[in-house]
Amino acid sequence: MPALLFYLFALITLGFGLMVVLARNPVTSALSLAMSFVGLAALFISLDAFFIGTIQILVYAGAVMVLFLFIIMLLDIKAESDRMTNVAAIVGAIVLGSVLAVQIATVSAAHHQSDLSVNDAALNLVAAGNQMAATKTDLPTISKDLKAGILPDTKLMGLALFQQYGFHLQVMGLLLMVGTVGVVVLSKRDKEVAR
Amino acid sequence: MTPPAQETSASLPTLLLLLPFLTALSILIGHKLLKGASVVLSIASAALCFVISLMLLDARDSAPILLPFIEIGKFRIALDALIDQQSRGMMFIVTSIGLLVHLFSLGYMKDDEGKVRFFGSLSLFMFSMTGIVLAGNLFMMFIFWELVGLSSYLLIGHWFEKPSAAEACKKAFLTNRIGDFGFMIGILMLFMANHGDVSFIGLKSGFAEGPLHEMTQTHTTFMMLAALGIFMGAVGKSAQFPLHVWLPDAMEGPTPVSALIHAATMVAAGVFMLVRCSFVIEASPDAATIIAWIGGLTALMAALMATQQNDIKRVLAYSTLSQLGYMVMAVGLLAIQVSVSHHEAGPGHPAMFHLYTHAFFKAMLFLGSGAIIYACHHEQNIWKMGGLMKHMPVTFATFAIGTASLMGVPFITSGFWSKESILGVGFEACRPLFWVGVFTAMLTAFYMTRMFVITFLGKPRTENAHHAVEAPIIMVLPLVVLAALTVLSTFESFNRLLAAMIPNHAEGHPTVMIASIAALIIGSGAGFFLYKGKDSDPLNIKLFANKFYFDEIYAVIVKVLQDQLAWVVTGLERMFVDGIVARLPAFIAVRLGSAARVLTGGHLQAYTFLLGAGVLMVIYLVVFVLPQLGH
Amino acid sequence: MITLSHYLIVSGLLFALGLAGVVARRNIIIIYMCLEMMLSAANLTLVAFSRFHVLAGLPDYSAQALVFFTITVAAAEVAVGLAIIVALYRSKQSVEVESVTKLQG
Amino acid sequence: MSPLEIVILLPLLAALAIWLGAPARATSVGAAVINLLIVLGLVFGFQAASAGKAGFAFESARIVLDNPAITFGVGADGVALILTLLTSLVTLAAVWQIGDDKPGIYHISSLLIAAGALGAFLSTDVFFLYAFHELALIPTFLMIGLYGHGEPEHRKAVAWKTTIYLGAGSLVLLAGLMWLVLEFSGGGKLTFDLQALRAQAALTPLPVEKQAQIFFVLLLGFGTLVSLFPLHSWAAPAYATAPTPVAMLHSGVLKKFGLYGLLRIALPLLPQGAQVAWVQETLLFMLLGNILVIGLVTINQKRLDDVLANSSVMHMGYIFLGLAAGTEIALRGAVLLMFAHGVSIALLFALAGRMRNQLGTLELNKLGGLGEHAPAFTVLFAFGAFASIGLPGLANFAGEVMVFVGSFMNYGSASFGALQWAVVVSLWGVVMSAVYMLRACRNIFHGSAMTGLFMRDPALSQRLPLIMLAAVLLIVGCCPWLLLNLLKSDLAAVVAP
Repeated sequence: MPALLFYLFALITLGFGLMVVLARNPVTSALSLAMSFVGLAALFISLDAFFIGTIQILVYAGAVMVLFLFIIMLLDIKAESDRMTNVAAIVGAIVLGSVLAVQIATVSAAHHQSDLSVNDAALNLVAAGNQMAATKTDLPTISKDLKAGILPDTKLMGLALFQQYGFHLQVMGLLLMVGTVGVVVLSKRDKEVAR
Repeated sequence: MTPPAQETSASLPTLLLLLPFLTALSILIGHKLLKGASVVLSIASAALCFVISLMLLDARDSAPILLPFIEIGKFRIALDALIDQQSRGMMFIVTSIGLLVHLFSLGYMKDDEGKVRFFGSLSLFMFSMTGIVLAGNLFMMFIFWELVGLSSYLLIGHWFEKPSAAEACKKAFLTNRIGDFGFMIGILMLFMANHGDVSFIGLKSGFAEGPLHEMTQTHTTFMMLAALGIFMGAVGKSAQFPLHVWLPDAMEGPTPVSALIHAATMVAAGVFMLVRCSFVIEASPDAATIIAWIGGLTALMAALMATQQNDIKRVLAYSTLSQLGYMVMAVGLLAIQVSVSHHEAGPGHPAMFHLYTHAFFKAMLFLGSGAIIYACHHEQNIWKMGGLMKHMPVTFATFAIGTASLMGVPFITSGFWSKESILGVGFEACRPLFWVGVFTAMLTAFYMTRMFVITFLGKPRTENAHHAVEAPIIMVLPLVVLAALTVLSTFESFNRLLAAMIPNHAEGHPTVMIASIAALIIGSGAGFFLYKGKDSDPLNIKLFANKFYFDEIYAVIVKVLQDQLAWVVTGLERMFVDGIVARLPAFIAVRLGSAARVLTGGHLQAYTFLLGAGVLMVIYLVVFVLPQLGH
Repeated sequence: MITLSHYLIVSGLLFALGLAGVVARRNIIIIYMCLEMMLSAANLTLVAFSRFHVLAGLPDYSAQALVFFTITVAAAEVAVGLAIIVALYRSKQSVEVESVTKLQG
Repeated sequence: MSPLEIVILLPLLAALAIWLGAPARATSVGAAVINLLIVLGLVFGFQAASAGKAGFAFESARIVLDNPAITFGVGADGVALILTLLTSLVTLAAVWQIGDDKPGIYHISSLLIAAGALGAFLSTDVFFLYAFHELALIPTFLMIGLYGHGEPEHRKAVAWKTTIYLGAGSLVLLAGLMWLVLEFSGGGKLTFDLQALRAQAALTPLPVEKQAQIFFVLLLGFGTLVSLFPLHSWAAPAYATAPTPVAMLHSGVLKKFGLYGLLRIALPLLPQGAQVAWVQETLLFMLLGNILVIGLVTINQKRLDDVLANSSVMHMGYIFLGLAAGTEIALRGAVLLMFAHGVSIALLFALAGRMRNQLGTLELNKLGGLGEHAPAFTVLFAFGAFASIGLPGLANFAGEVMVFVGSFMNYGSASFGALQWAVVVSLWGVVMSAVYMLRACRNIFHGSAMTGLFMRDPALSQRLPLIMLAAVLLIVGCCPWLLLNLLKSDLAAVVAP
């Protein structure tokens, strides 16, 4: 991926992220967040994580953001007024944010792989395909793609999830179900309150 | 250290000391049971004391230990007596006048509700006074010194329902306390300097050849302060300037008390103590000079005040003050004479001799005034009396003897001889004080004549005075006995027989005698002609009548230095001590608490911030600090 | 050349932005959005490390599985969170954090 | 079982019995009487029990912990015995004078305070000595807060102030004690046993400067408990507010714990600490604050309970003077003064409490003329008042004079050091105490009776415990050697070489 594109998408991600924080109108914030996630998805794709990039857009920029917008509209939330600007909170935010940024920058600059570029850590799809084909549990759909020099990202993701993290996946399903029930309970209009 | 005890002679003084104490105690505990018998008990114990003191008159000089008090290893404060000529003589005065006053009170206090309490307090006084007289060391003297203060407090405040009496007894005790403050310091200084021995014998030898001997040369200031400290005790008890204010007010007590305590015995205890400690004063000429001048000043000032008083007891009270000033002056003068001329004084002491003569005639005068007051239905203003000569002949006669003695009518009265010996010393030792003494003598003659003329001569001015009759026999008898003692004490042979008080007849300079006789004639003549036949005071000197405004000045001093200072200190204590020690830490704690409360005040943003800050801190520690530490 | 640290720095900045937003904003919905942003920043880190940790010629898919779970949990969390916000709004008629002071112990 | 353990346990058991429903008054008075009899027996048997033997009499020790060595040990020397006698006297008077209308908690808490004080005085183990004192503070706090005089807010505030002060003082004290224990416990074994600590202190004394530092910490800790200036401001409101039996027991007995601790722990273990110039001068400064500042504050008070409470604070100065002087005579004087002050202030507080009950006020301006109708009451008050101003013949005088004399033992000297000047100033304090006490007497008993205020003498049965206290004042005042003989040997070790 050309460096230019990286910078472009990084700029989109961070710029709209900044808009989220700064915007007064919640709708603006929500839409900026969606844009920020799109940029982020692009960054994921630049890292050869096509599946993750896709669900980032589908789940986040799509479903979650719609939910946000829906709630904003539902509650009819107006823009924050100026008068309640909390100086202490803003100062605290700036201090915390910048200190954290500095810390992270320092850490990542000091990381022993920090100079590693994508080229240095090149993928060797063919060798991986060969290696997989040699095993007993070979999945031909994957190894064939690999041998062809194509990265079957979704298939590999599925392999990892179902082969290695099957249990976790089911727990996740349970969690989602509990979440659904929870949302229903929470949203139920309490009779006491209604009266 | 303490003198060798002579156990053989200890029992009599111990009995003398304990008898009135046990009397007072049994009256305190058993007054409900004893009722009237407690009066009898008190009088009986006084009589027994008198008998014992007569028996002691020919006892050997000794220093027996009476009772233990505090004893730790080598250190000891005990009640040890010093029986010598001085204490024997003083004991005779105390017990004889004490007995007579007990008898007089039987009549005077006949109808009083608090009679039992009165006699109980009298017994307590007898106990305390005996203690002072017997005391062989300064600590014991201090103990009884305070106890006479207590009994004086109780007796002045006998009629405590009267606000004036209640104030007077408080004033008397507090003023004495101020004197005792100095007394204790003086005792402690001597204690320190004389290696822990403050018995009179020990101190005397200490001054003669012990550690104090050297100190009188090398540490004159220390010795002066010690002497003045001791003297301060006498200033309080003998009501010398500037602590004299309590004595006139003490006349609020019943008249027998005034006679016994505030004329003859307790107030004279200061002089007695100074005479006992004369070696301390002799060791410091500066202190002696100060003492002499304070005595002279008191004598003069009190005499001036007496000239303008209208209350019969107050005139006598100021006269007492004045005579006490005389005695104190004598102590100072003799000490000056001894320390300047370095010759040992004679066996007698002019102050003691004056104390002795004065005790009898002043007690008699007071008891006489008591009889008059009793006869005039508790009227004390001399301007409402008059012409009592006809109605109360015995009282008149005894009062005349007393007045003559006090004025010092030459040759035939005891007061003349004792005053003469004081003036004689003054003439030798300090000429200005001699003239002060002479002038005071003149004033004494003046005010006594004034009082005598107004009270006894002329016509009765009020109904009460008109209907006055002679007091009952139980009251007249003590007057007569005292008159006899007054007359007898004029004669040296009687005094020698008693071996009580040996007059100190220095070969007087002729000037002394001429001056004192002149003073008498001028004073009494002026008094007689000025007041004869008058119904009101022709003189009106506000300054004297108002006692030089001492009470007012002291009231201001007390108000400022005590009450207002106390108020200010209380405020400062609240503000600073309580403020710094209690409220400042409390304030800081509250502030810290509320600061911490903001952090946990339920504000989501604050929590978030803290969470973030905490995370950053953890990152900082884990990533940046721990590697440095080698982990 | 784009290196690992580029991604990490972008991720870090995004995370810091999110944190700052959480602290600074008072609208709970926006705070939520910022939280999502922080989650995503973490995801970016994971993906970046996944890509740069080549295992047998392939990216490390364990990391991507973790990202997958994160996104799932985040979705559930958003659903529950928004439901809470709605409930909160019903009782307080506000989505400002100042109205939530009952957290005091 | 040592008789001393019985002495400590008896009040505790009596308190328990009352809590379980035994008749309050009979139980507590009975326990107090039995206790007093036992203590009197111990006093008379003390000479025999302590003859030819160093250390404590009537000893017993029950090991509680091995390391750190904590034993429940009891034992009495003369000082402890005198204070035990004081405690049982004051306890008897305090529980006796509790009115029949008062709830049982009055008796329970009085007995608990007594037990705490007795335990503290008789323990030979620093741990229990400290713990018993803390035990006694709890009922004090509760009683002031629940049954104190005045408005509820006021008494609650006073209760808290007292507790915070005393708690803070105890904390400092604990720090000092731990320091002491750590310094003296060698070989990896901590010991809290006083005898062991004393032996160690005699064997390897600490350097002088360190002694001074530890002593100072202990002084601050103990001093707070004794209301040493400027750590005193809890005491006056506490005593003025506390219910009568608590005021009697705390000011009369429990407060002496601090002084007792200094005498028993600080002085023997740190014999030179108190004599180091900066410590002694600070102590003198503080105690003069007690005498002068609080003396003036007392003069300014307008209510009898405030006068008594402040005077109690003031008189602590004289006891501290004895400690500061440090000579054998002065220390014994201080012990005697502790006893005398305890008896006299308990007597005065009992009388003041009775007046408050009968008349409803203690404002000096509103009182007057009580002497006419209540002569016995007046005499009892006079005993207390004159004792507290140091009249010879009553117990306080002997103590005071020993303290003063003990401070002037630098024989042959012709100049005053700081100590001697302090004595001079303290002597002025004697004058001041006469001022406020006589003023109170004048306002309450003298003059004509105020309208609406009328009070008769209490019945003889009510007077008995107070007469007992007055008699003790008189007997000890006339024959101080009775008590001093108990102190024959134990303070000699305390005196700095």
